[in-house]
Amino acid sequence: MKSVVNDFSIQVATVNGSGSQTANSVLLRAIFQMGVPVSGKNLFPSNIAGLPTWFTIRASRDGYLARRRETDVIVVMNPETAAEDVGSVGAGGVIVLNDSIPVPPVPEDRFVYRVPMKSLIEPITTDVRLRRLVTNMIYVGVLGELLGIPEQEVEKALDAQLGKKPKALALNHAAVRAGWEWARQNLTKRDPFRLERMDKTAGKILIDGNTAGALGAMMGGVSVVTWYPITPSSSLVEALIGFLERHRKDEAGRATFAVIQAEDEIAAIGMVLGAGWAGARAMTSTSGPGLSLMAEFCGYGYYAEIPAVIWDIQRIGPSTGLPTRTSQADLQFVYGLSHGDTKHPILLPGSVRECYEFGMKAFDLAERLQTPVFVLSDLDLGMNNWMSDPFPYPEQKWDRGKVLSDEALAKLAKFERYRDVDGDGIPWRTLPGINKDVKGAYFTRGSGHDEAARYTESPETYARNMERLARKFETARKLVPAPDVWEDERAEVGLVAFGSTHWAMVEARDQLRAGGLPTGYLLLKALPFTEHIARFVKKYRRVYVVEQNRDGQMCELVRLELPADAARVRSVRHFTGMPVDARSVTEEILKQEGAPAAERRVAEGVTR
Amino acid sequence: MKSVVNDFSIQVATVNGSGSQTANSVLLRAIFQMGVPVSGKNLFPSNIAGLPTWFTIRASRDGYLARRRETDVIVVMNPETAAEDVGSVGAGGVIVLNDSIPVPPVPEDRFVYRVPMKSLIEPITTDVRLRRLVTNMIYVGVLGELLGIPEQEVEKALDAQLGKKPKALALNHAAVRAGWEWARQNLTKRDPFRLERMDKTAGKILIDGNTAGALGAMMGGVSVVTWYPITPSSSLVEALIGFLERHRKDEAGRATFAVIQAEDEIAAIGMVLGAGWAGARAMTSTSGPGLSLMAEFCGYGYYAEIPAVIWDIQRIGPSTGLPTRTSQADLQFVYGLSHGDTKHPILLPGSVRECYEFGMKAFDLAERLQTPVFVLSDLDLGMNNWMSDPFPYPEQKWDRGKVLSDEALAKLAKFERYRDVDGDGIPWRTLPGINKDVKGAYFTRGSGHDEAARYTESPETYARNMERLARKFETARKLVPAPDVWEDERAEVGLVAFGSTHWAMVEARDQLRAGGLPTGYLLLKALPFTEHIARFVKKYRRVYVVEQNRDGQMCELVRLELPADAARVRSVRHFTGMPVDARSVTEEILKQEGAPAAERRVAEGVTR
Amino acid sequence: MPRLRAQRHHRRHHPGPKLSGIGCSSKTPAYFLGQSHGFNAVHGRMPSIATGVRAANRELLLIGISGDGDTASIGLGQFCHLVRRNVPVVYIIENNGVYGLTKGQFSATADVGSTMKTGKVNELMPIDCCAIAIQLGCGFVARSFSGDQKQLRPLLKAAFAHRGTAVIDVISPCVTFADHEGSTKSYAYVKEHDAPLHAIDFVPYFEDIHVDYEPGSTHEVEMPDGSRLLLKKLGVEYDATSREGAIQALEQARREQKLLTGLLYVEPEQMPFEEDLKLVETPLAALPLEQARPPKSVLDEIMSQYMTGKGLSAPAGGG
Amino acid sequence: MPRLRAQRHHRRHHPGPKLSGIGCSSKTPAYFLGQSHGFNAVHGRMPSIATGVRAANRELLLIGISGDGDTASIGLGQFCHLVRRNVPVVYIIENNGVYGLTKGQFSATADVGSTMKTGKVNELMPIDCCAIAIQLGCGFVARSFSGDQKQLRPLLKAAFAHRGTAVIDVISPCVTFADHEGSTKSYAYVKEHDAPLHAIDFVPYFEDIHVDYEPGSTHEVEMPDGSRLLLKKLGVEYDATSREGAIQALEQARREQKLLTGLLYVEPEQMPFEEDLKLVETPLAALPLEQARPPKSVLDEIMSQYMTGKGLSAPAGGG
Ligand SMILES: Cc1ncc(C[n+]2csc(CCOP(=O)(O)OP(=O)(O)O)c2C)c(N)n1
Ligand SMILES: Cc1ncc(C[n+]2csc(CCOP(=O)(O)OP(=O)(O)O)c2C)c(N)n1
Ligand code: SF4
Ligand code: SF4
Ligand SMILES: [Mg+2]
Ligand SMILES: [Mg+2]
Repeated sequence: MKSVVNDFSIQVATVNGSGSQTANSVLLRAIFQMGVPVSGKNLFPSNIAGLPTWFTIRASRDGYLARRRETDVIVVMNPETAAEDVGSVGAGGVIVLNDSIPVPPVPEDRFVYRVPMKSLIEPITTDVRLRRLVTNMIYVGVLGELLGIPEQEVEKALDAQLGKKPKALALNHAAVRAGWEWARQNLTKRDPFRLERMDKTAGKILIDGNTAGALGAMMGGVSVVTWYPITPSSSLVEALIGFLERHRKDEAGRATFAVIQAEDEIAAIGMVLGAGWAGARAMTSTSGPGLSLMAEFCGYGYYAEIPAVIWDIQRIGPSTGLPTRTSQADLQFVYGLSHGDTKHPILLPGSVRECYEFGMKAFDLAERLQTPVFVLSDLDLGMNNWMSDPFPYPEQKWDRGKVLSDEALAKLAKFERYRDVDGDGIPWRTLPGINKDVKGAYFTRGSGHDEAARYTESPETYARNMERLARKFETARKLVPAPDVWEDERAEVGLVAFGSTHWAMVEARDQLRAGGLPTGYLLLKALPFTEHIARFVKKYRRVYVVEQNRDGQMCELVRLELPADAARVRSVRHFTGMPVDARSVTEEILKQEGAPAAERRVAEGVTR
Repeated sequence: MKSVVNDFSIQVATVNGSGSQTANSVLLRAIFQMGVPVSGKNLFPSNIAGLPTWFTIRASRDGYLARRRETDVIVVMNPETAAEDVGSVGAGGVIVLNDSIPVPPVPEDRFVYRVPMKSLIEPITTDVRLRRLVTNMIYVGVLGELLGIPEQEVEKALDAQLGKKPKALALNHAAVRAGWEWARQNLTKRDPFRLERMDKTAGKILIDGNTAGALGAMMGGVSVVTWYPITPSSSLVEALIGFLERHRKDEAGRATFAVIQAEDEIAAIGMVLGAGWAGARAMTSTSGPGLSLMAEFCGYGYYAEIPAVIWDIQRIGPSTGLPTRTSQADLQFVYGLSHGDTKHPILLPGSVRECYEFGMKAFDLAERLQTPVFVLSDLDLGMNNWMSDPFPYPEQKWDRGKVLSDEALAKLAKFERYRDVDGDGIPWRTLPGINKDVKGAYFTRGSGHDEAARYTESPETYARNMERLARKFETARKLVPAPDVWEDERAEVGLVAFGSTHWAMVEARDQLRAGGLPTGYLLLKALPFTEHIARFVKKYRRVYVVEQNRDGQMCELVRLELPADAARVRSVRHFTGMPVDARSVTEEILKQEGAPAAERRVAEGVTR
Repeated sequence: MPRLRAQRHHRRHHPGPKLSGIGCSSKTPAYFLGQSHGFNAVHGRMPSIATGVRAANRELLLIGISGDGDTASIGLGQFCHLVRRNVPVVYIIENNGVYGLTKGQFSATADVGSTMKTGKVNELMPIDCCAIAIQLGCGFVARSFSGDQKQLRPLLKAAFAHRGTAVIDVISPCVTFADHEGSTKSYAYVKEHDAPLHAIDFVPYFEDIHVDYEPGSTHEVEMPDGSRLLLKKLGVEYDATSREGAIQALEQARREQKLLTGLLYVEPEQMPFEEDLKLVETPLAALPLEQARPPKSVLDEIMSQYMTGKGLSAPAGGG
Repeated sequence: MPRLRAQRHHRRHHPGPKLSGIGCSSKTPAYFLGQSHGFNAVHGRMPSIATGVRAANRELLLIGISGDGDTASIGLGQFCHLVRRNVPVVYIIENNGVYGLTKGQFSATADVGSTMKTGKVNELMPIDCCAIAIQLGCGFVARSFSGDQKQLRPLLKAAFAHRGTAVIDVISPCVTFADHEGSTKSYAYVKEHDAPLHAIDFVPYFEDIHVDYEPGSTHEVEMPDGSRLLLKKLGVEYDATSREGAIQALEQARREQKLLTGLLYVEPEQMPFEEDLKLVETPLAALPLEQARPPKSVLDEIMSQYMTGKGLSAPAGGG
């Protein structure tokens, strides 16, 4: 049998709250330390303890970081899902089984390793609670032996994780070793999966997008953070609190930041708008239900022209839905968030590095454009661990936008808050208390004001202001980050994606190329669209927009941006709540390419 | 000079709170009673007393009910806007002036009538407050004489209005007569504007859309109404309360309805969902800011599949904006209201009659589709007076949708709340307390449930449910009302509009035809689109979607529905907050027809 | 109000539905009463759902289950307005001082000085949902402890006999995030600071039991359906029928860091929701079309009013 | 807390900005102080705006103006949480018992039995914003009457000297919709039922005035900035520094249908918002980049943690 080296996926099936987190990250990091590109995805339930949870590790010598649809190695620790778990592994796959769990008969062509976890853990501790937690380390040892992970890498990973808790450390070490020893003595390696040292992770970091975003926010100089807990967004603010507490206090221990846990999301966005209006760099982070609650205030922010940064870590479903599953379905809702004619710039990070960068960039844009700016991440990007180059220290200063200094104010004959003096639709503003010159005082309200911020119900003035706001949004096109474009001279088919879908795209392109379908690819970084999308779409006979929602939301936006090309733009949608995988994308594109019927449907205007 | 008979507009400029409402409606009704088609529009400020307000009356022998852009006759009663008001009348126009108001010099080619209102009102009452109110009746008398309104029509209108308040009635009669007498003795008619009896209003009613919608709701059998006051939506519920109090109490005076003034719009929609879930016909009515606040619950309603009716009487601006100006800008926001993949059916009444009919229809649809259904009206349609044929009594019974009876339930082996038994995407439901058979009990949550309403996080089940919901929305296409279509065999240009824009369209089509541009016309009645739009668009070389918002929202939806035709679909937008007028539509279409540059821009994908 | 009482006696009441918001606590309804409908609403908004359900069907006996975050943070407004409307629902707050489901952040009922598992100290004044409910005119307000079933059970029974909103704030330690030292909602802390106001017995109206007790030792409260609550004196006298007394007792307990449990305030005779709405007896959800749609004559009459200008029209409003 | 007091003395405070929600009342800020910034927020959400503004700039003296609908209906949650955080803002409720701007519907402060202009009677219990504020720990709570400038003026001055949230509920008859007989917020009704607790004088800290008064006749309250409030006895003794007393007085007044006006409760020494946040002296809005962005070494250190697996990562959460 041919070995499969550094290119397979492991899935660990446990119960939520059973403490498998440490075991899984130790496994992940040990592989990473071997120099093998790796990604880890936590598929957890909406619950604190007791429901099934899975952790997926993918080792990929080619550096593919997306989810792999197929599971090669499964570790079965949860009786409730054991049957399903065992069934999820195809021919040639590996099943590592806690042998106290009864499972249905397994076909011959799978490799089953039964591990007597119960008897292995007994000698290690008498504390029943600890036993339950530490049992997980046993499969780490077993897998280490089976897959060929050097023992010292596991130990090192364990040290990094638990270094500060010597008692726990010792226990865990013992459990790993018990698994290892037992496997060495009792198991015969029969399956093909192996790990070998490479050099593809040296100098890289492993980090989740929410932590990366938090770091970006801190380096971007955030000073007011408001939030209301919600999965999967809470960890962004919790990481940020951690960073700020450590790195943003003065010698006297006083904070150069305010973090306020609001009573709900309406209050959270209100506080951000108040703070942004008064001149602080202010942000909040939320998910779908919170976003819905912020609708009224976000429209107000658009009209009153107040800088604000709002992260949306997308999840699926409505409010009682599946908060722990990933999605890209808030796109259109965010783009026009609020009643009336409203349009918001959106940043679309596709990597942890971009979470970091857009964490800073969002403030520059919000203050430059004087408007709420959204950063659309998702659960997969935000809460899972991704390999990345380390983040660079910002080269540029911040851009605080058009805030008048008192000196500049003094030179003006009069200050008019909403006058478009520069022709870019962006007026100048003053800050209460910061601008001492009373000339700068003005009254803020949504609309119904003239250039000097005076109340008016004049139809012409209203329309003029609306047109200026539209002009401002045109200015945004020039300020938002440009897409990444990978052209392929031989390609007739172009692909478009955004956000975390990127990683499946990279892999799918390789699969398609290998299957004889070279493709061009454009990775969107923001809305509104920059000029690049038009150029890209015109180049290809057919363009597929791939995204993780049911309604093909980005596809629709691309069609609207390019009406003359709309019929050539097709939609590939993935909406199961699981992160999209390359194989599904590849198959769907091949299907649509091969199916003239599908073509006809698209021509007739059916999105799906 | 040629007379202008039954075809001109009168604008009365007063101060909000000065009591001109009675005078204006008497004027309106008197003309109506003459058999002349007439429409009245109240342009009022966001304020209770003290700000400028205008009332526009249009007499149109051709039956055009839209706003006329030009003012032919102005009555100047407000010193603050007098200069502007006088300036709003072009050559040949009439200015009726309270002579105590100083105005800038008026060009010779306007007809000015100065009325000594102060000295005319003095003999009528000594009460200063009453004088202020009743002064308005003087211009009614003056206009009556000038324009040729029979005295008895004014008296009759006044009787109808104030019949129950004899003292007020007498005072007002006196004031009208004073104006009349004075005009007869002191004014020489020089201008061409005249009213003459016709027979075009016999058997017609004059009513506002909100009252009509309320009537529809009552006849539709509404039983739970919740609301939070907001202009311009409050009057719908207030009218409904009036009707229900009179016509929906039993002999013992007990109510067959519940009206609850909620603490805000989140509570209002929550109550509607609770009531709809429990089996009542429940509705709420709001405007933009309230709609924003309802976003989370509306998405929940979509996923939990609960019938609900939500009226949105559109106004412009964000929350502190211009609440008393009209708009059609909530369209896209409502269509996808809430985070995630969500889509709501929307009814689009274009007349007071449709407000009535859709007031009923909305319940049938909501219960049939088990989903929130929106009715999108606007301030112009909702709060202004429109001439109409009387509303017919409903011929059909109500459609309560797929609610299982206990007998049907008893026959089932098991009840599954979310199983698509009929293939139309609509499952069967039971009602708590109404269905006595415990087999019918189920647990309601947003998503994350299987066909039997059991909790699950299974990706496949989730996706399956999402697809069923999409299928249900396809069913909605067949249930919503079809558009009205007026074809013109000679036309190469098609027009599309919805809602209150209709009335400007009727007139603009006549203007365009007269100018050599015959057009086809499709008046949309609902979203999702029915099959008619595709057929219509394909027929014409160019299609203009005319609407009252900045961003061309319906135009975008039409383009999305028909990607292959997107480039031929153009946008005509009116967004001043004033109701759209025919002349502006006509001019914009002629401009776009004559301007190859515009064509190029559209082809390049610019919406505007 | 004897008329009301009689009415109540003769009306069938349906068990459930059970309604909730979002949180660990709000998952409770999924765990019991599988034979009745359930409704897991959005976060903090169960009160409006309950109001709508009850308006639609006055025969339903509603149980609402919420958390302290769900009620006192995001849901405070709806909670207060539910109480103000006196919507008949047994409103149970499973109060643990934290947001359990989102992993242990402080909620608005966390006490001053209470610590998070991470050691973080809360400095903000807690919101006392019972005090607020009494303040807003609630006619049945109790506090209890999830560890004290003996007290909780009769309180629950009595709550179902109440004709308006019945609030029961149940201190319910979160063993995952708030059962440590430093938490004032841990089992240990609660047990130590629990100060029961009285011992409680509930006597259902259909049990014509005569209960003997020493005069002065027990206070008897009759509920509108004829059932009775017996409040037996424990130590200091407590009059659960005095609003002023209840407010003061809570204020004093706060100062002394005591946790008063028991029936804090009861006033069975209050204008119930359905009376304010003057509803017919038939649940609105069950109205036949004939009762829900006026006859043609009514429409004709209205139409003629709008022909002659006697119909009313929309007043110009402001904002 | 003398340290806090001293700090306050040395800090420059900027007049305004004036913030409001939506309603006739919320239009007030447009009518005065043209020299300061103003902010007309969305309905019921001024408290969150105020919180954000103050977090951004601790030097700003904030005036928040709201209505009873804006505060007690849609805004009740935000109002309560503002008070709970003790955000320094002088919060004025122009309380007329109706929604003026939308033409006179009842608000949540309408009294039981009060009628609308149309004759409709309110049956729901009013929300007493002062009682709620005291309940939530507010350190400055007053009620007054728009017709009583003599009382209102010193109250306003003292409110600005307070270091946390200062709530002033000003009964402000709506002459258009609620000044009729039957309204309990009409001029006539308020004048008749007004029961002032004391006569008030405010002595600014920079005026070193010695005020003579008879012992026992006047209660003196010193505010954190050194200014003083003199509360002169009128009839019955009233101790404005007792929380319990205040709560009880309000409860009693409610029963007796009296309108207590004056300073209901004052407790000047309370943890202010900025202390809870442990903010630096510089307003956050004025932080230079050097203070707002940590140096490269910090980023490098963090990066190395995520290289070696020592960095923390996102915990799996629940809902
Ligand atoms: C609008 C909205 N915001 C945030 C959340 C996330 N969330 C779910 S439960 C919860 C807090 C629950 O706290 P509590 O009511 O005390 O319940 P517990 O879990 O402690 O029982 C939050 C913030 C949500 N579901 N919806
Ligand atoms: C979200 C939202 N809902 C409703 C409204 C409409 N609205 C404007 S002012 C107001 C009530 C104001 O009442 P109150 O605060 O008492 O102010 P008053 O006019 O009486 O001074 C309402 C309901 C709104 N602006 N926004
Ligand atoms: S112990 Fe805490 S976290 Fe666990 S279910 Fe209970 S409230 Fe939630
Ligand atoms: S009197 Fe009433 S309606 Fe008029 S401005 Fe004052 S609060 Fe508003
Ligand atoms: Mg809790
Ligand atoms: Mg008010």
